[in-house]
Amino acid sequence: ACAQTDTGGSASAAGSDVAEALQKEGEVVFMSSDGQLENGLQANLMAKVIEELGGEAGLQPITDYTVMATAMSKADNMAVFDFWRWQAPDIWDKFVEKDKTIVELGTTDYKGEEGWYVPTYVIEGDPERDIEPTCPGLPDWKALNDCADVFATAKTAPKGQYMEGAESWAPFYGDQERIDNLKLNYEMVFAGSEPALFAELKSAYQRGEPWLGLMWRPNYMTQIMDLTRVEFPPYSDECWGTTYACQWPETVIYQLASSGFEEKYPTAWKILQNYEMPDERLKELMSYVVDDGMDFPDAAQKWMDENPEVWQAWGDV
Amino acid sequence: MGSWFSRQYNEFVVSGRWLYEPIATQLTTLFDTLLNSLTLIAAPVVVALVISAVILLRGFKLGLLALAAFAWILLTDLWQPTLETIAFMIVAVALSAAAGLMLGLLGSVNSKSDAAVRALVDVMQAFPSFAYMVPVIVLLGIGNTAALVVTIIWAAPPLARMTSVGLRSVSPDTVEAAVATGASRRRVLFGVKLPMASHSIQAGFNQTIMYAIAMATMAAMIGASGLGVPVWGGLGRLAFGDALEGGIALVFVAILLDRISAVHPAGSDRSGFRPSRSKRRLVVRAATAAALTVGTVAATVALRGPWQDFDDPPWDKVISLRGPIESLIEWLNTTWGEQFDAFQAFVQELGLNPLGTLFTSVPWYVVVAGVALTCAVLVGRLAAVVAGVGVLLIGVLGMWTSAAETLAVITTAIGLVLVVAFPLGVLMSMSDRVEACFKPILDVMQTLPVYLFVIPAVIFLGTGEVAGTIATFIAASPPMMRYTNAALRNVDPEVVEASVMAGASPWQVLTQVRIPLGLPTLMVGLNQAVLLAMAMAVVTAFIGSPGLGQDILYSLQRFDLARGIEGGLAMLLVAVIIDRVFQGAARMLSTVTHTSEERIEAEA
Amino acid sequence: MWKVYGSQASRYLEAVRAGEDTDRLECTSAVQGVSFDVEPGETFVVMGLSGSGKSTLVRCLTRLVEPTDGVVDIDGVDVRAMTRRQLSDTRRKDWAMVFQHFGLLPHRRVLQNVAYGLEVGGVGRRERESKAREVIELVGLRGVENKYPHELSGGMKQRVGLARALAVDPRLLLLDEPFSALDPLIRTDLQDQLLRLAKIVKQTSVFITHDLAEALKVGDRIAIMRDGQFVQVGTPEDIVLRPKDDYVRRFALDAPRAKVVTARTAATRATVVGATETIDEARAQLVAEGSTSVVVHGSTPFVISGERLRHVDTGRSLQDLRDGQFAVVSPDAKLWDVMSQMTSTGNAVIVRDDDGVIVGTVDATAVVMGLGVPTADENAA
Amino acid sequence: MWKVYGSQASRYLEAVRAGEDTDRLECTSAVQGVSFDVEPGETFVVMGLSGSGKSTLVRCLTRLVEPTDGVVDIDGVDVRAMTRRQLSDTRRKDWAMVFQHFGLLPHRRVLQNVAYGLEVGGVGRRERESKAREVIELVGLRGVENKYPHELSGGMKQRVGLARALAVDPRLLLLDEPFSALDPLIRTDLQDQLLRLAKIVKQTSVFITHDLAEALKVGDRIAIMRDGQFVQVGTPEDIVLRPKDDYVRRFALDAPRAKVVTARTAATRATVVGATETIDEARAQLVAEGSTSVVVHGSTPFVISGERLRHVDTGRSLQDLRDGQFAVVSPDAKLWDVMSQMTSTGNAVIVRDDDGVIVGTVDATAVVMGLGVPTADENAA
Ligand SMILES: Nc1ncnc2c1ncn2[C@@H]1O[C@H](COP(=O)(O)OP(=O)(O)OP(=O)(O)O)[C@@H](O)[C@H]1O
Ligand SMILES: Nc1ncnc2c1ncn2[C@@H]1O[C@H](COP(=O)(O)OP(=O)(O)OP(=O)(O)O)[C@@H](O)[C@H]1O
Ligand SMILES: C[N+](C)(C)CC(=O)O
Ligand SMILES: [Mg+2]
Ligand SMILES: [Mg+2]
Repeated sequence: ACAQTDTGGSASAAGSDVAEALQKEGEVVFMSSDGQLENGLQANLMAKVIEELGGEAGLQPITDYTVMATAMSKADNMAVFDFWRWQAPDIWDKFVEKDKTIVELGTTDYKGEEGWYVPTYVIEGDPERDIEPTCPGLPDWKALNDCADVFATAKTAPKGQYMEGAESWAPFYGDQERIDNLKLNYEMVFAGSEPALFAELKSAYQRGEPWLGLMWRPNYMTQIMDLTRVEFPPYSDECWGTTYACQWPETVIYQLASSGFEEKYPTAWKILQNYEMPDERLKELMSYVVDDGMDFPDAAQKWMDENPEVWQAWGDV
Repeated sequence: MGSWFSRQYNEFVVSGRWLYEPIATQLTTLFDTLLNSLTLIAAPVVVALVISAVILLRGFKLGLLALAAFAWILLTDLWQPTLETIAFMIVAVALSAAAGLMLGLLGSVNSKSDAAVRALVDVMQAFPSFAYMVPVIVLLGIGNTAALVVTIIWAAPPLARMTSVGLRSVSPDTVEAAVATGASRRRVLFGVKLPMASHSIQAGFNQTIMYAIAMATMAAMIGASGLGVPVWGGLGRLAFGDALEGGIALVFVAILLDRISAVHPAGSDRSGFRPSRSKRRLVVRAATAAALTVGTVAATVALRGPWQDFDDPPWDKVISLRGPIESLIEWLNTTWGEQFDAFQAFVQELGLNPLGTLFTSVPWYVVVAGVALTCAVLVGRLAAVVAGVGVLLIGVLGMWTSAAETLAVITTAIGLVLVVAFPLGVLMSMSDRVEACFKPILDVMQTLPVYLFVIPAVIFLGTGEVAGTIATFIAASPPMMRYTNAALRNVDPEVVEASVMAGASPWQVLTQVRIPLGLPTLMVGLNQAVLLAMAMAVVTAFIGSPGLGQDILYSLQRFDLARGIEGGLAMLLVAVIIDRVFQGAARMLSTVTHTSEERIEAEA
Repeated sequence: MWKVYGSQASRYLEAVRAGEDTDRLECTSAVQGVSFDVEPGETFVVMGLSGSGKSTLVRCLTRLVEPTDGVVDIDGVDVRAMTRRQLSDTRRKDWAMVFQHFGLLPHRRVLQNVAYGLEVGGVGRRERESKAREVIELVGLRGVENKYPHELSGGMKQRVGLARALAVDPRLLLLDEPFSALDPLIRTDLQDQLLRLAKIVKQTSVFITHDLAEALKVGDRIAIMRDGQFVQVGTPEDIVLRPKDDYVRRFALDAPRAKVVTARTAATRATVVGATETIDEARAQLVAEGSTSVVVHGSTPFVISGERLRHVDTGRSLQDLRDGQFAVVSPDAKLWDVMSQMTSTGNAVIVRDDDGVIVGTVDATAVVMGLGVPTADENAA
Repeated sequence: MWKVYGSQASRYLEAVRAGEDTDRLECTSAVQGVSFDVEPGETFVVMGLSGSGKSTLVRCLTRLVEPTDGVVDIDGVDVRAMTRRQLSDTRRKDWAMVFQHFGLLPHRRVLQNVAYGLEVGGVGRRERESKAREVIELVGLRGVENKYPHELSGGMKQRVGLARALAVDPRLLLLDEPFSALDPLIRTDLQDQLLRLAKIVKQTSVFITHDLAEALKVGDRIAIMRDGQFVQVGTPEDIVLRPKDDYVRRFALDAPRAKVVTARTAATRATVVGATETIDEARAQLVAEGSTSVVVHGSTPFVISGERLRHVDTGRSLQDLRDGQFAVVSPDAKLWDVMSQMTSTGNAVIVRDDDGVIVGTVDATAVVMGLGVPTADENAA
């Protein structure tokens, strides 16, 4: 459980009813990935909010969607605020569609932007770090083949290297199809896991070397680095799922809950329904961590201290 | 095969609920109760109690280490996860110990039960733990309960082994004396065998603790709380400093647990059954411990204020490694980037590429025949058939290429071990000073969670098989160094003396006496290194190393029970075949060099 | 008695009985058709080289090892017919064993080790400890009751082993090379102690050793074992003076003969006369009996050699012919003691049994002959 | 020579020199101020109980263990001043050692084990193997050259150990309890073999044992060691007949005296006369010399006891008085052999040295006295 703080004291009359109701319902648990900034921050924030409103909230650390989904499906009091449905279709199929042990809580107010990213200095150079632009034709995808040698590595030369995350992600992104169908002179290489993918990017970024790989926004890396997304032909429903010779769709990110949540924790459920996290707000929260070096609870606390009216409004049920 | 198992298993998940759910509930309750009661005690009191106990049991030196550990934990604000780890360890170790003891007792009954238990224990250890994580979480969900189950399965075998060995190697003289006195079987077991095997059992217990803590951190992957969480989280954020803080705390906890549960604490009488400690020293220890405890309790009660919450120190982080580590890595990466790249290319071109081509290009029947033949020569006819069928089975499972990739990585890593770690082990055996220098490093290397250095390795070496090979090499080196050192030092001193007396130079003594005579033990060390390298396959899959690890990782991420079981099975088969071949070789060498089998077993 | 190790043990015996070749059966025949009796109060020693089957034999007696064939009868009970329960019971009460490597329980103190047999037998704490203390005193270990075995020297450990066995007042005591792990001086000490105990408690025991000197010292009878068979069974003197074959003879060569051969064996017959008889009478009797010396009987008997008697003046009294001191020994005295006496007195020694009957005398020549050193020819053979 | 084990070794010595108390220093003083010379061709035996410092002493000689203090001079060279290189060199060429547990290289065949010392010394393959075969023959191991040590029995293993040591023709041979792991019969065999070799090659050796009988058998001189110090150094006879203190005496009690004491020691002086002399002349000489018997010199000498000579008719020739066979032994013969002769002939034995000079005679009384059995009073003490 989180440590109690004494900054509150502003609970309204209605608030005391809410507190009572929350108390009766018992503890709710939010899935928190320490490694995924946007996910972990929101879980920490909402746990604090629920507690401030008089309820009990816990955090379940997770590192993996599968593990998370199994846990949620076994419980009735768990919720997650940031779930990338398209990257885990079999989880969606099994738990949401088939077993119905997990239900949709809502969608986020911000949208995901996935795709092929390069450090911006590849396109524009960085005079401060003494880096020349190596592929100024980007972000237009047509420049990719001309720059294949720029992105080539010992493993892939003479082809360029495109770095993907884990083998298990690949089927949903259609990267191999994209490479084939756009006749890209590139080879796909797997980093193995999300941290490894991040580490690859970080290494290249530190050295000021060219790098091309899967990345997404909002995300820790896109937050701390200046990255640019490659522009593929525009998204269309016909292309996605067949040739993949196009840009990613704008990703709708889901919020999920255990199937018994609404029935057994109606008050908490409503608070979560009220909860809003637009893009700007998320960026602000993330900057506390990335720029100010705070940990998640402190970042959440700081934001709550500065915006009491916002989160107290969520408790108006 | 995997999908058949997966179907059966899914049915069991539904129909076997009555069986596993109560057990799970009990486990959960046990853990929660323990953690809650620990949390109720004020942090300083917990610290004082633990340090007092350490002083009482093991003396002031270790007490000082405990103090340093707690200082670190409190100053890095890791108190809560540490408590969770402690609670987790208490439950996991207690249950593993119970399970291990039972298995060991079962194994000691006769040679048949021993063979059965040994086979079971082999499978429990050689089957990659990641591969049974998925089935367990399907059953129990994630969190501490599932983690406990996985940890117990993983940590019980060493105790089972050592209990069985200990009971069977109790001096037959003493047992006979008891029987001749008219003691019943039960009496002999409880009055004679168990007490006399206590050294061996204690050594097994120590191993169980070390296995449990290794798994406890790994289990953060499936939702276990504790120090594994900040480590994994830090890695996920690429905040290596944060991860290292947690890692150091883990190393402290692990080394403390190891020293406390060690059979021969440094400075004790090796020969004595009960080291007769000097009474005065004991009294001093007891007095210090009592004073410390009472003083802390009094101070805590008096100063209730700042420690009001009782579960967390009143300060935030005092020490933070994030910044320094960040700069260190950046400096290394930007300054030595080219050298790292060159090294990567070197390993790739000289080790992995040719070996990969070799392993994938040899026709399957040649491999089957080769493995069977090797087993026939070294182990026996039955083993040859089993191994041959095993290799075939890997093909049938469709894991041929993956297995070949895994073998290429392992072979290269072991090649590096032989070139680097073996000479270091030799050096250790030749000089007490070098040995004293390396021992703590090896301790840390073996207790540090492996993935802690795997992810940072990516920064320098990139992802892929080279980084995987290097990580595997680093993880597999400590056992090789330890066993080399032990093997060369434990050679019959009379033979060494005879050689010196013949006028042999140190080099001649090494090559003509120590190495040939230590060969059986060296083989055991090599075997350990290979098995550890196998175990690294999944970890290195996280950084894109190809092979069987990828299959298991895939199963973990995509919930593909079938693929995980198949990959796990293939890994089990490879591990068992390798293990048997090495053990066979060790046994064959030992008949020539006359090292007794028990000695090898004891060292293992 | 037979003990055959190996999975084909029963077939082995059949083959032996049928006179077939047994080589192709993978068996070790550790004890082969050995048969013997031990008298109550006797110390029966089994000696032989390593691997000759001594341990197996003694373990078969109490079924610590199951005999393959044969009969074991102790105190009139057929041991091989005993049930498990009876066996445990008898082991607790009637038999005890001392082991070469002590077999002490390392986690128990001396007192509890000694009391172990009684504890197993269900004797109450107070009683068994008082009994244990008694035995500890008996073996001279007082003061170490509360030490652990690893704090003791080898000799002390074996005393504990001995005490543990004696604590149950066994009717039969088995000792398997009890002293062979000990230093020679300590070993001698413990042998003496064992002899003393054997005399005090009239203990029936079977004692195993591979050391002939030890066997000769402690044994009433000795069986020499080789390859699972008894080569010779007899008294120490039998073994030393009348070895049955070359194997025994080679052992006997190194035996401390002076400590084995008795005065009875070495003594030469002497003519016994009263102190009041005249020299003539004595001379006549000597000639008649054809002996070489005369013993003058009385409260302090003495010897006159035939040579001297023949050349002496007949007028003097026998008493006048006493020349120096004369020691008297029992017929069971060993030549070592006889020689001691001889060294002291410079004279022959008189052998007189418990009933006061003069058995004969032992002079230097009798000693040299009695030691039975093989002649130069025999030695060469 | 001093050897102190422990980290405070040098302080220990200072403390000893200053006469201070050494108890508080945590050192084991294994060898304490021992000093001795070994003559060329001599077998010097060091004997003592386990832990008395024998092994440490012998290892100090060749610096297998570095002495803490003292001087070691072998063949005129100061061993402690040798460089590493010189030491290796000398070990290869001049010294060799035989170990209790053989210390054979288990992964090499017998031939290569024996040739090991030569191999280390850089001798070519052909040469070293031919030399090895020679020595293997010498120790009676022909035929097993190509076996591995684990295929041999204990006695054979130790023969290999011996052969390995002898193969380098060492000027100094060290043996640390070479036979104590062996069975008694095999041990006797090997002792005999060693004695034979010692005679053939006039080997200078230092031999360690804890078995007095062995020490007496193989040693020219024996040092008895206790707690790191020499209690007594002397010939076997010195040890047995003239023990310096009680400790040595207790050992000596069990010694096979007949095999230690020489005829020279036991012999009584005899009057020597020519065969042509008359009885009267002989009688007069006997009385003049006050001896107890007369040896009649000649090609087959014989003994006449003084008693007999006195009562015999003066008219007869000395030759007529020859009565039975008389054996002649050298002064170095052991009483065991003397007794053998006596048993054969029934007569006293004549002791004559290599130059044909009669040293004396040994009769039964001389044997009994010569064996030096302690008197009854001494025994009791
Ligand atoms: N359990 C067993 N299985 C097979 N053979 C055995 C077993 N125990 C003993 N033997 C064999 O039986 C023979 C006799 O052994 P035993 O131990 O009785 O000899 P021992 O005379 O007591 O020798 P030691 O002096 O070494 O104690 C030996 O050849 C031995 O190898
Ligand atoms: N390396 C060592 N360090 C410390 N003490 C030692 C060492 N080696 C021997 N000692 C001690 O020195 C003393 C003499 O030992 P040493 O081995 O010379 O005796 P020993 O007469 O050869 O005995 P044994 O008959 O058992 O071989 C013993 O008390 C022993 O414990
Ligand atoms: C886009 N990914 C699925 C790789 C990242 C996520 O889990 O949020
Ligand atoms: Mg035996
Ligand atoms: Mg020694």
